Amino acid sequence: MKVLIANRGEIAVRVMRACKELGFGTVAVYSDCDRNALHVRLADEAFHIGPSPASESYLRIDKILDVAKRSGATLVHPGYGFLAENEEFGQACVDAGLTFVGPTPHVIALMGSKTAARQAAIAAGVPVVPGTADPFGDDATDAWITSEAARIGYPLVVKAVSGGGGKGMRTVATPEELLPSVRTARSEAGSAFGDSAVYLERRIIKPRHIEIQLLGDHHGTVIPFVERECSIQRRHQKVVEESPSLALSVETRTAMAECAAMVARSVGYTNAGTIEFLLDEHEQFYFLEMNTRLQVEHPVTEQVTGIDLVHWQLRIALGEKLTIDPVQALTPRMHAIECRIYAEDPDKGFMPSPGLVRALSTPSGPGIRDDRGVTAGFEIPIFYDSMIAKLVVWGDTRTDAVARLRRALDEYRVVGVKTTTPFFQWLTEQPEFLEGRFDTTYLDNLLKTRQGQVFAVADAAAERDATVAVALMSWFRAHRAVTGTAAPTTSGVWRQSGLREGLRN
Amino acid sequence: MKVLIANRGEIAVRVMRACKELGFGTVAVYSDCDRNALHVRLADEAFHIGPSPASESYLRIDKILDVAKRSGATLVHPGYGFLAENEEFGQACVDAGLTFVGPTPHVIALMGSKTAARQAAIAAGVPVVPGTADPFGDDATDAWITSEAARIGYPLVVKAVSGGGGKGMRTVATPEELLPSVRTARSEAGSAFGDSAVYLERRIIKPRHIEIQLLGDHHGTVIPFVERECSIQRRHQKVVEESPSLALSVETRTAMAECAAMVARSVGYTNAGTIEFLLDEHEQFYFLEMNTRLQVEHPVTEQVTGIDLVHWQLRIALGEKLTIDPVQALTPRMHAIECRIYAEDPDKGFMPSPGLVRALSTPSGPGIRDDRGVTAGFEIPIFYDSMIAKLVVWGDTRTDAVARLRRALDEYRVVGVKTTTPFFQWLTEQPEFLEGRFDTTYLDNLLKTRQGQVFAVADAAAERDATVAVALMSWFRAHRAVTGTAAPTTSGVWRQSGLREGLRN
Amino acid sequence: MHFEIDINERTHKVSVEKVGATGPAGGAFRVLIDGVPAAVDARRTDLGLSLVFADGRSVDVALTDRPGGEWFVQLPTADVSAWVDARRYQRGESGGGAKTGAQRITAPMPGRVVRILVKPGDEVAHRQGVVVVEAMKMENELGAPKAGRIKEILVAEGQSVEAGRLLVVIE
Amino acid sequence: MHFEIDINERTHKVSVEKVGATGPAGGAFRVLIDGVPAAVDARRTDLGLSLVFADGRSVDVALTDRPGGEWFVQLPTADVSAWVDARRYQRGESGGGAKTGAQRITAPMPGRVVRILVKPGDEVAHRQGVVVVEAMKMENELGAPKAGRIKEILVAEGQSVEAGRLLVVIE
Repeated sequence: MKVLIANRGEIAVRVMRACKELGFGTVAVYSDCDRNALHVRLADEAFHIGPSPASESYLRIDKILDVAKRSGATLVHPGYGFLAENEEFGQACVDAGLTFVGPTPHVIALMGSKTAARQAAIAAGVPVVPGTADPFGDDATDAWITSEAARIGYPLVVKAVSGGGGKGMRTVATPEELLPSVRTARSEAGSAFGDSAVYLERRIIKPRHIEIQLLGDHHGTVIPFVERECSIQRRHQKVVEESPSLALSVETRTAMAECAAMVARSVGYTNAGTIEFLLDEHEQFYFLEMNTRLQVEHPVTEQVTGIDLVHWQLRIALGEKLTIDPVQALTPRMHAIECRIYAEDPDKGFMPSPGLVRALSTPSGPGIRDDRGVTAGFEIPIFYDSMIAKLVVWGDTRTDAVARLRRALDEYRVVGVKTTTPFFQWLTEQPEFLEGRFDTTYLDNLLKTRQGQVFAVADAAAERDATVAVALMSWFRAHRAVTGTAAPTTSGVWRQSGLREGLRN
Repeated sequence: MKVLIANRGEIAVRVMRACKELGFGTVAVYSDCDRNALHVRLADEAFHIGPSPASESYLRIDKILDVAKRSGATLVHPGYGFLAENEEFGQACVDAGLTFVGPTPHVIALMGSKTAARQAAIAAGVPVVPGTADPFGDDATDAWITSEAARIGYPLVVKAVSGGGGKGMRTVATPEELLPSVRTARSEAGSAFGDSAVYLERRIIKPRHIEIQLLGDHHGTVIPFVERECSIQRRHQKVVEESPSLALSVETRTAMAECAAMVARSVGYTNAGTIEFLLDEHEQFYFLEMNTRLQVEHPVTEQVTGIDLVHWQLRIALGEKLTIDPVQALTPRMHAIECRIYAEDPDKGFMPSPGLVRALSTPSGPGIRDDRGVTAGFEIPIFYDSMIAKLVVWGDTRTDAVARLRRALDEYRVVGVKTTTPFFQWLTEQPEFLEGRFDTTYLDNLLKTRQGQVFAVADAAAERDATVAVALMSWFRAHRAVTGTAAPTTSGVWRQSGLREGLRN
Repeated sequence: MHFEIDINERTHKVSVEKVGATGPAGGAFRVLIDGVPAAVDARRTDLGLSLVFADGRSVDVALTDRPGGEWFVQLPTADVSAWVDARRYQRGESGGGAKTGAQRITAPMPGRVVRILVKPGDEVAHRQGVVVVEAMKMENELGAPKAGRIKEILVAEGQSVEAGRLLVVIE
Repeated sequence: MHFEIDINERTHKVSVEKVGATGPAGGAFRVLIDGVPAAVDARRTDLGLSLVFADGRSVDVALTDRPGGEWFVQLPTADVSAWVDARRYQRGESGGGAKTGAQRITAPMPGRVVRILVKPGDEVAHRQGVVVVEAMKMENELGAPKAGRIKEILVAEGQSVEAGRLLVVIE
């Protein structure tokens, strides 16, 4: 049996590893710039699907289905991103007689709509952020809007139905601001998305982002897992995830997990999915949305529970019954933390810093999992998300895990490109992070106060070390040129490299 | 606080990682050939202690104590091997006012003597292999020897007190063979070790090697851990270790752990140690010996229990009380397997195959721990054990762990040297290994039947792939020479390498 | 051998002398940095260099060479850029003509110049935005690495640029 | 280009022809192996080459060059040694003079020759012990890679040898 992995990078590699462990063949797809990517090298088979831009390769349903046909793959795993939450792709797989490793196209579509998902949660009796029941258009009267706002309570947020990335969104602190804010949000959404429908929602103060992973099989069983906390966000992007959350009592965990399972059951959810909640200062939680796919941060759940989610995705897709012990799924055995290491320069506003990875040295030893899609010699492309790796660490306690994280970050050396490692080294020294006193606004606020200060400052000693290193490397180069030890014409590729010569005495 | 690590290779790296996680400074020592070894590069400080032969460097107590003095280290961790079980070294550390991370010199000496350790076990009421109470010399009468042998039962083994590596050892199947075997064993031991004292011991049929890790603090607490099985041995060397053992019931585990703890308590054991047992076909176990140090295979215990043994070694040495939950220590959460990957050619009788590691690619992702002391560009020295890494994998069940092990072995690429990886790939396909039907004689017997057959045969397809690869690499080399793209004189070390050019389009 | 190495807007004068047997794999050196001596054992590694100083301090350094005499130095604690004999490199550089102390803003990645926020002769403060490059669907504002006066602008708005392309010179 | 490649005592005739744009980083090739064609996309990697054949099969190959025209090829499933244009290399080799088909036993590591088990002219069977080298405190018996006659012995008992040193030639 062969599985086509319709993705690239670390998640394609991670899914392939699960396939190999289960004895399935693996089929990779790749764009121009990914020819020598790790996911191609580890696959049993690999097929070129087009130029580097995702719209011409990884987002081309027709090309991916063509590869499935040519390779004889019978399962398709979409990973996350790209086509993972595209119901058309799910449907196209089904129509082509392929097994899509994910929920049904119908459920992808249903839970993909923010308002439909919210309705489903309400119907399942799960708390949602108080707000208008439905979005409203230009026909809503000012009086109705004002009375709805009073019912919801201030501060509140006006959100465009089709919004995203902060566009079509306005925070309203007082009744006076309400109607003007609704008007600007509407007009912004209308011009940006062609849809001016908006809704009102209470603004949660100091919200924490807590989510519940779950698995559902085709026999009616839904198993919820211990929560993940993903409140460390930069511009609404998660950068650190952990499990368990320091903010949750066991009672709240149980209640939240039960709510998540109720929503999933109510829509007949199958395969892996995640329900995101906001948690307020009083440990009240509210349904936020559902992600109908494997999450980037799934490894922290795998670590703390010992359950392999991708194995189960494949087994569920093949019709197996879930045999996971629900208590094991809901009981953290340890504490795990994930950092997303990106090819970005944290000292220049997290500007992407793609390029050639000249050499690579990754942490190992106890308590480390490195999910990576990049090798030495690979040029991180400019066309996609510039993630290098997800570094996951664990320990008996959160304190142990953080100590290990620092050790692992010190060992992580991606030579030739700037990475977010110095940022994480800084973050793991912050008292709020260490004490678990944070919410989704924490990091953006903190970064604002730093005003672009450098995260890892090269002090006088470091400057001196760098000076010595550069002088000596220049010496070696000059020395080699003089003595003519370089590049003997009969020697090999590796022998010609400075490394090779350098290490032969 | 600084810790001097009096060792090299993977164990020095592993101990350093624990030190860093606990906030201690790290001091490495190195011989000539280890100057650019990973343990030197990861250390905060590193000191040269002599030429490559261990007798002139890693075994030189004076030089190591001198480094402790120069660096201001206050703790010394000996790792395993070298000076780890040398009571003189322990005493010298104590005399120099250093904290030795291990048991007291007295206990090292006591448990280092096979007969004294055996006496300690008997005194603690722990079963030992039936045998003579004491060794006997030339003065023992034939009649006494014959009656002792009858009491012990056949088959039995004659063993020299000072023996090792099979020398001064004879198996005796019938009473007729007894006296001649005693005479030859004595004379062999006398000439080989200068000590002709021998003893008799019953020969256990199909013995499994099961051992109990334990920790003891300076406040009288001893905690035993879930067992490790190390029956997969080649010429008395462990090559695969796992936890838990398939051969042990929970009752036997509890009994064995309690016996191990009794022996340790009876001698006032402190820090990490391991008690080795033989388990016979009827699940009866017998004390074999004690190792008064951290074992090579300690990671499997760390994985299945979630307890960091090296952290605890350091904490115990500093006087902390053990606060481990005894139930957690004795309850495996999962199944873990370790393979010792060596620079050896399994197809040539496991002949050492040291040399330059040209490039390295190691497995990662879920369920993998890679404890390694080698990097790309490091020349594995001929002077020491040629271990490259300990690959540890885990899964919810043994079946999961084995599947993951196969996946990880496929990913492990040590370029330029032969490794034992093909042997492990073969072993993990053997029905006896998969079903857990093995004892300490299994592997040697199996290898004998193979008569040097190659483990990983290059079939016609592989030969064809290799031919294509070599032809193309030759093409690239010729092509580069012709187009002159190699080694632009103004470019850098890495730029000059074939790799660098190769990857720039 | 003597080198001039620019790091963090400071120029260090460094001399390197080998001590005893030293091959291309490394060896022992005496280094003088702005007149201060240091004894160091340096070995080449897969990442760059392993340094062990006379007092035992061990530093694992990753080194990447870049165009224009730049070295990108990755220390365990911080990353820095250094220029070796910057004057020599700058002399030979087309369109530059900058003298020591001049700062060049280069494109950190391939992209498109969407806005230029200054004109020649403008005084700019440290970190003040100078040019905006769009890449990977994000606009990235490149700031002045130090206070100074805009000497030269070598690109136009809308222009596509490759990585490392010299955009603006500040003196 | 044409090559003769010896693997497992067989000689393969291989021709390589590039298809379309092919740079030093790799590209598409048409390869003829003993007359059988294959289309392959080959890229250079940190380990050696990544091959993707026309039917989609992906093979990650690690390659190490060794003295005497030998390539040590590490495939995911097995390791093999190959010699490119073996005749050319053997012509130039000192002390060898072996023709194609001759087998050379070389020291796999630095060590000391403790015993030589054959003399020139002896017939040896496949895998029969030929010479014993001690290294890392272990005695390692080197066997005949194929049946044949001992042509030449180039070392003496007690002699220290470096890795790769030619010890015995079998024809």
